[in-house]
Amino acid sequence: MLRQHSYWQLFSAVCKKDLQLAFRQRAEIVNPILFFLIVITLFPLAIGPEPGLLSRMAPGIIWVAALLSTMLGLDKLFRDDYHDGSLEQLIASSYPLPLTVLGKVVAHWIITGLPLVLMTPLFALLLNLDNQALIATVLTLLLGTPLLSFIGAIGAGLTVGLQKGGILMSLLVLPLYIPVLIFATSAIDTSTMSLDYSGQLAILGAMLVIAIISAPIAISSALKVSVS
Amino acid sequence: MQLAGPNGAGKTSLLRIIAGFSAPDEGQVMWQGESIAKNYDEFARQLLFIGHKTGVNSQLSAIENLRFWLQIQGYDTEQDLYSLLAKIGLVGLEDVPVRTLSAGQQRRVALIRLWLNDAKLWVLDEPFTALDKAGIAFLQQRFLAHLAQGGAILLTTHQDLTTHFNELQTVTLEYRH
Amino acid sequence: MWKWLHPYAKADRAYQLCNTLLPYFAVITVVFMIIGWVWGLAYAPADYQQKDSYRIIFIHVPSAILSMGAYSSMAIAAVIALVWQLRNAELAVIAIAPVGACVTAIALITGAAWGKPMWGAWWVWDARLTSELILLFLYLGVLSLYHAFEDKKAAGRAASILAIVGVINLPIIHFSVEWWNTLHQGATITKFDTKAIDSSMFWPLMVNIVAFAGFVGMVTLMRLKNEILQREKHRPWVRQLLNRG
Amino acid sequence: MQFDSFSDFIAMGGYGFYVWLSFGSCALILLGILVSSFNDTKRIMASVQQQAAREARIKHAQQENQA
Repeated sequence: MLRQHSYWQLFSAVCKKDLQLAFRQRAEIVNPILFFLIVITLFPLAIGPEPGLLSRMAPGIIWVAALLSTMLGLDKLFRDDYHDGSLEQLIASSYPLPLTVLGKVVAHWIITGLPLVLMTPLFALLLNLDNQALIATVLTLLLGTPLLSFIGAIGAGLTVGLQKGGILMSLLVLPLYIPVLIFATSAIDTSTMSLDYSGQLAILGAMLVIAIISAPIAISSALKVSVS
Repeated sequence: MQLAGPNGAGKTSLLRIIAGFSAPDEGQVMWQGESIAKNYDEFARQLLFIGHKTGVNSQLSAIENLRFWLQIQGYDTEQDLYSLLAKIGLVGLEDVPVRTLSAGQQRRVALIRLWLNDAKLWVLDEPFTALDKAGIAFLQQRFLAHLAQGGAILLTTHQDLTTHFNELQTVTLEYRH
Repeated sequence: MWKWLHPYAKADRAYQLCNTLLPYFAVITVVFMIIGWVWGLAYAPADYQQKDSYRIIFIHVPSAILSMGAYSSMAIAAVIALVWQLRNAELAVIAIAPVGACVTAIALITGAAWGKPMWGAWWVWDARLTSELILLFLYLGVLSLYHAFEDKKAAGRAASILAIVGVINLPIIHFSVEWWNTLHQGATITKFDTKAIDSSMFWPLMVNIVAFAGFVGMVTLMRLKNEILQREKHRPWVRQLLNRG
Repeated sequence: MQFDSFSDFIAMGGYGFYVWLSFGSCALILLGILVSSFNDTKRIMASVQQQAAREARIKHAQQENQA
């Protein structure tokens, strides 16, 4: 029984399994989007439908809603694998765990982050965003939502073994989301003033690169603690 | 080698320490003269662990579960899994979600890995749970074959194994306050 | 290398070390705290602009400095705990966290009490106050994560991981908040400009910083002792300690 | 001394409430964590003693059984 180690094979296997599971229970993909949509609907109802006010608040609304809807899926990210013992099998595989984790986080982003990016034009209509701001919103979500998945997965890894880990995870993760929130909303703000916002995007991109490199290590050590 | 002892004696905990999931309070686990913490990937390559939680996803089918496991272990996935599943008595159930199977059948899905690996050390926590007589006998045959190839098995069970295995060593843990 | 040292002797020795250091920290804390508070409250001259309300900085600035300092030391302990698997360092993480959280809370409360007469509002989204608030969240995160685990061994390691993740994020958070603040600049007085401070105020401030550092060190040592005792409860040396004391 | 009288000292040039609020809450928090740390020590010591007593009882009972 020959073993051939290919990192790509592992990555795609892990990623594919999670996607397969998500598509089998479509609620997992649909629910965060619905949640996002409902949160966005609540804001005009709460603060009034005045178009100027809405488009001024839109970046904040969209991003806060994005933070919250990513949290929804995070709770499930490692939970099933933890309960059925797959996590132990992944740790005891001869592949490096950070790579496995990378696969799972990418799958999580495809399930929760990517749909948000794709749905942004719709939200832009609801919140009276102009085209410039729409492009900026799409770009920040494109760079920012994977960042949310990576940071959030650290919290998910730390709390997966706990009985009521869900709320605790939000408490751990939300403060770490603040820089993403600040730079993303400011990029959108800047774009509405027709100014150059490439600086903010560059910072988001840099944070994403750091997260891709370092978060999987933190996540896998968190998972090892949870499994022990 | 069989680990015995009453409930709560720490059999499962010891197995998890040996498999490298938990760190021991004192001392270390050695494999081929080296601490497993030092080169865990190398150790993991020669280890097959099946615990209480079997690592079988209940939403996926038996075939999908096995394919995934083969992939994460780096084995060839183009093997004839169907005939293997038939051999262990899961014919016709290969592609239904595992959650629809009975407890014994689910355990069989997990235990098929015993036919699909080249690991030297098998660490099995209560492998006979939920299996019927035929299943147990079949599993014991596989154990004998593995031992004949020079492999080692470490398991916990409340079954009496002495009649089938003449090289059996039993370590009994005691419950202490 | 540290791993091979005998684990009991280690806990035992760490406990002894805490015991030896504790009196020094206690003396420094008491002496400096009394001098610092009396000096700051009664003898330091009033600020020409902020009058007597500026006296709050004699506790606000030290607590703000120590809140960051305690977090960094906690993260250093966490790195040591994870890299060298040193259990005592793990305990140190848990010993520092509550003290750090308290100091951060003091920085927030005093900041608000200073802000009310200066800005006319208890809370202003000023960069330092916002950073302190987020820091408090990070501390509380570490603490609640630790207490959520039943297995205290895993709890210590989980808290250490979170502390390290937090310390990597802390500069980014700090920078982003500062930057966000300049972006939404309201009309506020630049807060507590400690660089241009007169020496008649500088020295009492220094004394207070030392006093706070001493306090943080002292309570950390006390809590570390507790944690060691708690974890080593069943070891013979703890029994002997009890019989002796 | 910056203040002419004790009531001046308490008044803090009109900012008394804020100054004393800060120093008061600071002292309260510092004292609080100090006291709780002391209590923890006592609690742990008591539980160690309890455990020792428990073990002594078990030992005693065993000896009586044997006798």
